[in-house]
Amino acid sequence: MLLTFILVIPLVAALLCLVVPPRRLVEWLNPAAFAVLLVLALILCRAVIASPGKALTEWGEFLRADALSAWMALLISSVSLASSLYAVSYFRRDLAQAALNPRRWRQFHVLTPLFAAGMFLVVLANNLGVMWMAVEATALSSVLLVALYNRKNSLEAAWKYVMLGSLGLVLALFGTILTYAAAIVQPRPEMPSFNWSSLLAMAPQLDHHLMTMAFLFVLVGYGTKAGLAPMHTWLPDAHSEAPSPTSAMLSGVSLKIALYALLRFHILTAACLGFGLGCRLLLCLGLFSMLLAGPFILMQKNLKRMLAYSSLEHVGLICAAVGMNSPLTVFGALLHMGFHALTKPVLFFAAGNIHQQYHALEFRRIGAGLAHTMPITALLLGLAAVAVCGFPPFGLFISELIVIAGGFRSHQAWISVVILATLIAVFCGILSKLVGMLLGPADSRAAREAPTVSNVAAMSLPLAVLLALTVGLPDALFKLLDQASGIIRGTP
Amino acid sequence: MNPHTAETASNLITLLASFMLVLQLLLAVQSMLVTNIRLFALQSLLLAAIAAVVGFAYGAWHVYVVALLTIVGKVIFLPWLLERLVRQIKIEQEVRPFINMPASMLICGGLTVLAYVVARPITSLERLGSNTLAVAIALLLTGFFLMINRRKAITQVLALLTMENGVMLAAIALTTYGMPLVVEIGVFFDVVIAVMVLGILVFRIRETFSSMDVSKLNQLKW
Amino acid sequence: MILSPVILLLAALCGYAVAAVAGLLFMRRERLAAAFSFGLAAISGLSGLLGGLLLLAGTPANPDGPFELLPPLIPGIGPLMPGLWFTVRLDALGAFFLVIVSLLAVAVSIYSIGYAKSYFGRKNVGVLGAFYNAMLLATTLIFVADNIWVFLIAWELMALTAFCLVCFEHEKTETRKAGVLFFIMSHVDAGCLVLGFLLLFQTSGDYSFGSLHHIGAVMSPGKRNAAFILFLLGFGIKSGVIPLHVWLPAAHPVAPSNVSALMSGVLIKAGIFGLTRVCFEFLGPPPLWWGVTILTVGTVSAVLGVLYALMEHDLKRLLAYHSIENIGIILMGLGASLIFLETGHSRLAALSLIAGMYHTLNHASFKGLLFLGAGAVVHATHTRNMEEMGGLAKRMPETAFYFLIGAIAISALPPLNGFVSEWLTYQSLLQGFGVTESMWRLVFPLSGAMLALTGALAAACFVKAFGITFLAQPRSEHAAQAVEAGPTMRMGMAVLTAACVLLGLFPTAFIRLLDPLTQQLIGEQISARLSVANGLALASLSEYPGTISTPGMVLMAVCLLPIPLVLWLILARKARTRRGPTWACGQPGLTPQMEYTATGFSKPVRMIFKALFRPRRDVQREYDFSPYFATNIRFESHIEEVFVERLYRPLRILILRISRRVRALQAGSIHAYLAYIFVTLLLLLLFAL
Amino acid sequence: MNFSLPAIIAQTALLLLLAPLLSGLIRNWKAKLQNRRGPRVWQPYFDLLKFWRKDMVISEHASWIFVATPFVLFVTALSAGLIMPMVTAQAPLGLFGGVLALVGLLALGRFFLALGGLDPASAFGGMGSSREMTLSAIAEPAMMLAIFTLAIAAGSTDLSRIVLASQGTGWNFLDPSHALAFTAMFIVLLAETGRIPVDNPATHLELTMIHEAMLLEYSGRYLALIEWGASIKQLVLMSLLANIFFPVGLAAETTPATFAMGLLWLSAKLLALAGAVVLVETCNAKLRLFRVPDLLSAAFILAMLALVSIFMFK
Repeated sequence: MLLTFILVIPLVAALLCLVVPPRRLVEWLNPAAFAVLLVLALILCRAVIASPGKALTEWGEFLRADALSAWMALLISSVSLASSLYAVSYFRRDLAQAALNPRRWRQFHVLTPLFAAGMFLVVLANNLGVMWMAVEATALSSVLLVALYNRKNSLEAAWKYVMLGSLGLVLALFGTILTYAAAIVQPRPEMPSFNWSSLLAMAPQLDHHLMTMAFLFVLVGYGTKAGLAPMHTWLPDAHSEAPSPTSAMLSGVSLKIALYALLRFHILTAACLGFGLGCRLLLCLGLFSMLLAGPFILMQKNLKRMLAYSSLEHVGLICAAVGMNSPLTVFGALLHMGFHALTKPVLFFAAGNIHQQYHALEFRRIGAGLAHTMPITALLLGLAAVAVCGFPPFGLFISELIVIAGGFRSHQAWISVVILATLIAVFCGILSKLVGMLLGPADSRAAREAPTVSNVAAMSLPLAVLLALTVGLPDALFKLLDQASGIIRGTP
Repeated sequence: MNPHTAETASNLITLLASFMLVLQLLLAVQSMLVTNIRLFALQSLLLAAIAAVVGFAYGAWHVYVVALLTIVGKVIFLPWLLERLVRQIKIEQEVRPFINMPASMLICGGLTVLAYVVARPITSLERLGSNTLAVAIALLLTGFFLMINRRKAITQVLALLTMENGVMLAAIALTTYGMPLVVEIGVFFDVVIAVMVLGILVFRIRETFSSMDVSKLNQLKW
Repeated sequence: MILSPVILLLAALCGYAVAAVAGLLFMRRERLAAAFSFGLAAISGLSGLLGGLLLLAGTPANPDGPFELLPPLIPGIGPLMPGLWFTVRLDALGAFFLVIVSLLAVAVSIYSIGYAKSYFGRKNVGVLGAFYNAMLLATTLIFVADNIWVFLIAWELMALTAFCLVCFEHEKTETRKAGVLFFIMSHVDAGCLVLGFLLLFQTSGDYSFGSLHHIGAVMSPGKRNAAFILFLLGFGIKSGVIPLHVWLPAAHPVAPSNVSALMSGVLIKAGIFGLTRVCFEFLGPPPLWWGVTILTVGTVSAVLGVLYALMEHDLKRLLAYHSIENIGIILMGLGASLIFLETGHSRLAALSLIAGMYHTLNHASFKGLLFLGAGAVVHATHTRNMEEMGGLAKRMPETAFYFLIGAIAISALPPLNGFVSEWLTYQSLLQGFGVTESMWRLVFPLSGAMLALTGALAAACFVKAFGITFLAQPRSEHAAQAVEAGPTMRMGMAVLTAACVLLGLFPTAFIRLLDPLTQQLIGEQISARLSVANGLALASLSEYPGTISTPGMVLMAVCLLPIPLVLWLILARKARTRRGPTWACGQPGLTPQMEYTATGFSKPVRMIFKALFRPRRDVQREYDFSPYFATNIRFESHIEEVFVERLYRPLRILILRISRRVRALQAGSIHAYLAYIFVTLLLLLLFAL
Repeated sequence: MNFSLPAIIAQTALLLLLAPLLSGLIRNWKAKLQNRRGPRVWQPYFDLLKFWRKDMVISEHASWIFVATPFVLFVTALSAGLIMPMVTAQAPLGLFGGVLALVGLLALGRFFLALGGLDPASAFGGMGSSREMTLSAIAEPAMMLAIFTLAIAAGSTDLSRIVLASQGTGWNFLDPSHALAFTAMFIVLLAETGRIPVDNPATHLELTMIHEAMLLEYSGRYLALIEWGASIKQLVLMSLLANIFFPVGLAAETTPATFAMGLLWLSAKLLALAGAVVLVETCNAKLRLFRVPDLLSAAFILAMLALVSIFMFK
C-alpha cells in the first residue's frame, strides 16, 4: 500500500487546500504533506534496497517502483518539501505587497500538490500510456503555476511553455503508440500489456524498425519536456517568469522527471537494438545543451534566466553522462541528479528573495553591495553558487569529477574535455555576474532584508544535507544508486 | 471476421484516411477561423468513422466506445468551446501567415511524401487499410508545419489538435484493437483538459495583450 | 614516540580547522576573534613545522603507508568503480613543503594579530581569520594528499579561500576585478590538472598516488607528453609563469598584506610542489625536451618578471612581479634537474633539485618578509604608491631594517640566503655545459647569463624600492606622520628575518635536511659531498669544487672592520662632524619635489628595453598667455602590458562576440522555437532511421 | 686549505697600499699622454690623508645607511681582494668563495653605495645610483658569460683552480676563447671602474658623472673610505683580469721567495694593464648614456662567441 499512499497523499492535500478556508492552516498543509511523503519515499528506498533486483509492485503491476523510480521519488519529495517550506514566507510577503490576490494564492496551494502528484505518478506508473498521461498532468498544472502572476511576461512565458510542451507531448504520445505497436506485431494469443516491465522482458522480440522510429519521436517529445538543447527554448522563459517556489520545482526536479521518462524508453530501445543509437543521440543532445548554455550565461543580464540556463547545462551534463554509458559516468549522472536537485532550489529561493526586495531581476537594476543590504540571502546565494559551479566542499564537484573520470576510463576522453571546458565557461559567467551583484559598496537606498525562519530554513537545510552527503555518502544511498545505474545499463 | 468484410473495411478505412489528409490540406490554406474550426470538427468525425469501421470489422466493443468519445469530445464539445472563445474575442480574420499559400501547399506536399518514405518499411504490419500509418505521419508533420506557419493562437491550437488526430489515427491503424481502453480514455481527457487550459490562457492573453497575434509575444529575449 | 611527524601534522590540520571555526564563532568580538584565530594558526603552524623538520631529520613518518583522514566517500567495488578514499601520506617532498608553509604560517600569523587591528570597526576580522586558516588547511592538505581526490579537493578549496581573501576589501572595483581574474585563472588551471590527473588515471585505473608511481613509463608517449603539457599549464598558471602570470600582479596588491605574504610564500609554491611531484614521481623518465622547456620558461619568466617589476611604482605590484622572477629561478633549477635525469647524471640532478628546492624555501622566507614589510608601510602611509612615500627609515627604523635585510636577500647578495641558492643554481648550470653533446647544452650558459642579468636588475629594483620608500625626505603628509608598526607585526617580520639570516649563514645544515627529498625523488644523497670544512663551507660537485662560506665572509668582514676604525682613531680624532643641508647647487632649501622619483629611477631601463615596454608618456601644459610659461603641467607615463593587451584582452573580446552571436538564437519568437524542433525532428527522421 | 696568517696580512697590506698608487699612476700617465704635467703619482695618498683629517658634513635628511655605506664598501672591496689569488696561485681566503662570491661582494658594495647616493635626498645622488645600477645590470651577463667560459675550461669556479688550469696549457693567450673572453672582460672592467667610455672619473659635471654623483654628499673620513674602497675595487678587478688571463709567475705555494717573485710579475702585469686603460681613456670620448648599452651588448656578444668557441675550435 506504500505506493498508493505516495500518490494519494498529495491529492488529498490538494483537496484540503481547496476546501479549508483559514489561510494560516493552508500554508502549512503542503509542507506537512511533503514531509510525510519524504518519509514514505525513504521507506520506499529502504524497501527497494532490501530486495535488490526485484521491484515493488501494487495493483497488479499497475504501480511499480524499482531503484531508479525510488531515487526519483526521493528527489521529488525533497525538492517539493523545500519549495513548499519556502512558499510559506514567500507568499506571505507577496500578499503583503499585494502582488497576488487571495484567489491566485489558493490556486497555487492547490496546483502545487497536483503538480507533485503528477510527478509521483510518472515515476511509479508501470504502464507507458499512464506515464504519458502523468507527464501531461504535470505539464498542465505547471502551466497555470507559471501563469500565476498574470503579468505580460509570465503569460507570454506560459503560452510558449504550453505550446511547446503540448507539441512535445503529442510527439511523445506518437512514440509511445509506436512502441506499443512494435509489441503487437508478433501473433500472440492475448493482448500484450502496455507495462514497461513486460515490454522490457520481451524487448528482443520487438520490431526493430518500429522501435527506432518510436525512440526518435520519444527523444524529441520527452526531450522537449526535459529541455534538451534544440528544444530548450521555453525553459529560460518559463523558469524565470514562474513564482520562485515553482521555478525551484520546475528546475530542480520536473526536468529530471521528463529525463526519467526518456531513460525508460532508452532502456527499452537499448534492450531491443543495443546501446549504439540511443547512447549516441543522448550524448549529442547532452553535449549540445551544455555548449549552448555557455554563451547564454556569459552574456546574461537577468538573474533567474542565468539560473535557468545553468539548469539546462546540468541536465545536458546528466544526459551526456548517461550517453557515455560507462559504469562510472552513469553512477555519476544519478549522483549529479540528486546533488543538483538539492542545490538549484536554494538558488531560486535566493533569487525570489532578491526579487521581492528589489522588485527587479536584471543585474543592472539590482546594482551591487548585496552582501550589505541582504547579508543572509547573499551568504546562502554565494554558498549555493559555489556549489552549483562544482566546488569541493559541496557534492557537485565529486559527481562531475566521477563523470569526467568515467569518460577517461571508457576512452571517450574528448567528451570529458568538452564537458570540462563548458563547466569552466559557465563558471566564469556565473562568477563574474554574482561578484558584481553580491560584493561591492552598499547603496544606501535599498532597505535591509527581514529574514523569516521558514525562509532561512528552506534555503539552509538543502545545503546542509548536501554538505552531509558529500562528507559521508551513506552506504544505503550508494547501493541504491548502484542498483539504479545497473538498471539503466541493463545489467541489474 | 471473414475475408470479404476485411476487404471492404480496409478499403473504407483507406478512403476515410485520405479524406482526412485532404481536410488537413484545406485547413492549411483556409484563413477564416470559424471555417477552420468546422474543418477540424469534420476531420474528427472521419476519425470516429474509421474507429467505428475497425470496431465493426473486429467486433471489438471498446473501439466503439472510442468512436463515441471522439464524436462527443472532438466533434461537438471542442469546436463549440473554440467558437465561443472566437466570438468572445471577436477576431475572424487570420493574419497573413509567414509563408504564402502556394509555398506552404508545396511544403505540405513534400512533407506527405516524406511521411510516405518514412512509413514504407512498416506498412507490412498494418492489418486494415493500406498505409494509414503514412497518412497519420503526414497529418502529424503537416499539423506541425501549420503550427509554425500561422500567427493566430487559435489556429495554432487547431493545428495541435489535428496532430493529435493523426496520432489517434496511427493508434487505430497500427494496433489491431487500438490501445487498452484505460489509456484511450486517459489520453482523450488529457486532450480535452489541455484545450480548456489553452482556452483560459488565450482569454487571459487577449485581456492583457489586446491582440491575439502570437508573433507579438516576443518580449522575453536572450 | 608521541611526537611522530604524522601526529604533529594532524595536530596542525585540526589546529587550523579549530582556528577557522573560532574565527567564525567570535565574529562579533573582533579583538577576541583576531587573537584566537591567528594565535591558534601560529601554534598549529609551529606543530606543522616541527613535524616536517622531524621527518626530514630522519624519523620515518609512518611506515604503514597512507593515513585515512575521513571514511571513504564511495567504497570501491571492483575495478570498474575504484573507491574514493580520503587518505593522507607524509613523505619527504610533502614534509619539506610542509616546513615552508608552517614557517610562513607562524610568522604571518604573529604579524596578522597586529595587522588585523587596522580592520577593527571597518571589516569583519573573524571572517578574515576563518578564511586565512581555511587557506592554510587547504594548502597543507595539498602537500600531504595521497590520492587524486584529496589533491584536487584541497587545490580547489585553496583557490576558493584565496579568492575570498583577495576579495576581502571588496568595496573597491579594482579588488573585485582582480578577484574575478584570479578565480577564473585558478579554475582554468584546476581544469588542466583534472585532465592531466585523469589521463594518468586512465592507465592506472586507481586514484591513489601509490598506483600512479612512474605510471609514465607504461603510458604511450603521446599521452605522456599530453599529460606533461597539461600539468605544465595547470601548475604554471598557479605559480605565475610568464605567459600565464596576469592574475598575480593584479591579485597581490589588492589582497590584505598578510594574505599576499601568505599567497606569494605558499600559494605559488603549491604550483612548484605539484610540478615537482608530477615530473619526478609520476611521469617516469623525462625526455630531454621537458627539461629544456621548463628551463627556458623559467629563464623567460625570471628576466621578464624583473623587468616588469622595475617599471612598477606600486610597492606590492613590484613585489608580486618579483615572485614571478623567483619562480623563474626555481624552475631553472627544476628544468636543469630534469635534463640531468635524462642524461643519466643523477648526482648533478640532485644538486640542481636541491638548488631549486632551497631557493623555494628562501623565496618563501624573504618574499614573505618583504610583503609583511610592505604591509606595515602601506598600513602606516595608507597608500601603495611609492611616489608618495619616503623618509620612513627614520620614522619606522625596525621595519626599514627588516625590509633592507629582505631586499639584500632577494637581490642575491652575500651573505644572505638568496645568494646561496642562486650560487647553487649557477653551479648546476655550469656543470650542465659538459653533460650532453647536442646543441641543447648552450641553453645552460645562456640561462646562466640571464640569471646574472636578473640578479643585477633585481638589485637595481630593490635599490629603487628601498631607497624611494624608506630614504630621503617624505613626499606626502601621510609619509611624514608615519608611525612604527605594532609589536606583533615587528615580531612576525623578525621571525622571517632570522630565517633569512640563518638560511644564509648555515646552508649546509639545511641542505642535509633535503637528503630524504633527493633520495625519494632521484635516489641520490649528496649533502655529505656538498658540505666542506666540517659544515662551514658549501662546495659544488666537480672534482675541484668551487666553494663559498657565508659564515667565513661575515668573519672576514668582522676582522677587517677594525682597520678603518683604527685609522679613524689615529688620523681623524680631532675632526668634528656637522649636520648640514644637502647640496642643491647653492639654492637654499631642498624640497621633496626635487628628489628622485621611482619612475625617474627606472627611466634608463625603460629606455634601454623600449622594444619590450613600448612606453607612452603624455604631457599636458596649461598656460595663460604664452606656452612657454605653463601654469601647471600634468605628466603621465605608462608602459603597455604586452601579455594583457596582446593575448588576454583579444581572447576575451572574441569569446564575448561569439556568445553575443549565439545569443541571437533565443530571439523571442515562438515560431522560431517551433521551427528548431521541426528541423531536429526532420533531421532525426532522415538520418537516424 | 691552509689559512696562513702571514699571507693574509701581507695580501691585505698589499691591497691597502698598492690601490691608491695604481689610480695615481693611471691619472699621471693620462695627463702625460695629453702632454700635461698632471698630479704626481703619490697624490692619492695625500688626498686620502687630507680627507681623513678634515671635518665632516652629513646631510640632515640622511639615515644610518648613509653612515654605514662607506664601511660596507671598504670591507667588501677588501674581502673581495682577499679571496682572489694576487701574488701566488694560493688565494689567502680562497675557501670563503670563488669568482661568483667575488662578483657578489662587489655587487653588495655597489648596492649600499647606490642607497647611500639616494639617502641625502639630492637629485644628483638619485641620478647617479639609477645610472650605476642600470649599467652594472647590463654589464652583468657579459661578465657572467666570460666567467662561465673560464670556469668551463677549468671545470670549477674556484679562482686558484682556474689560474692553475690555465697555467698548464702553455702560451694560452692565443686560444680564441681566452682572447674573446679577455676583450669582453676588459670592456666590463671599464664599465665597473667607471672609466672614460662609460663614465668620466675626473669630472664633477652633474649630468655626465655616474660614479662620482653618488659620492657627492660624502666628505671627510667617509669620503676617504669610499675613495679608498673604490681604488681597492679597481685594483682587485685589474689584478683579477691580469692573473686569470696571464697566469705567468703565479707559484703554486706561497713562500716568502715566491711572494716576492709573484709581486714583481703582478706589478709588471698591472702596469701593462694600466697602460692599456690609459690608452683607451685618452683615445675615446665619453659615450652618451644610452649608447653605453650597445657597447656592453657588444661585450656580451664577444663573451658569447668565447663560449661557443670552446667546443667549436677544440
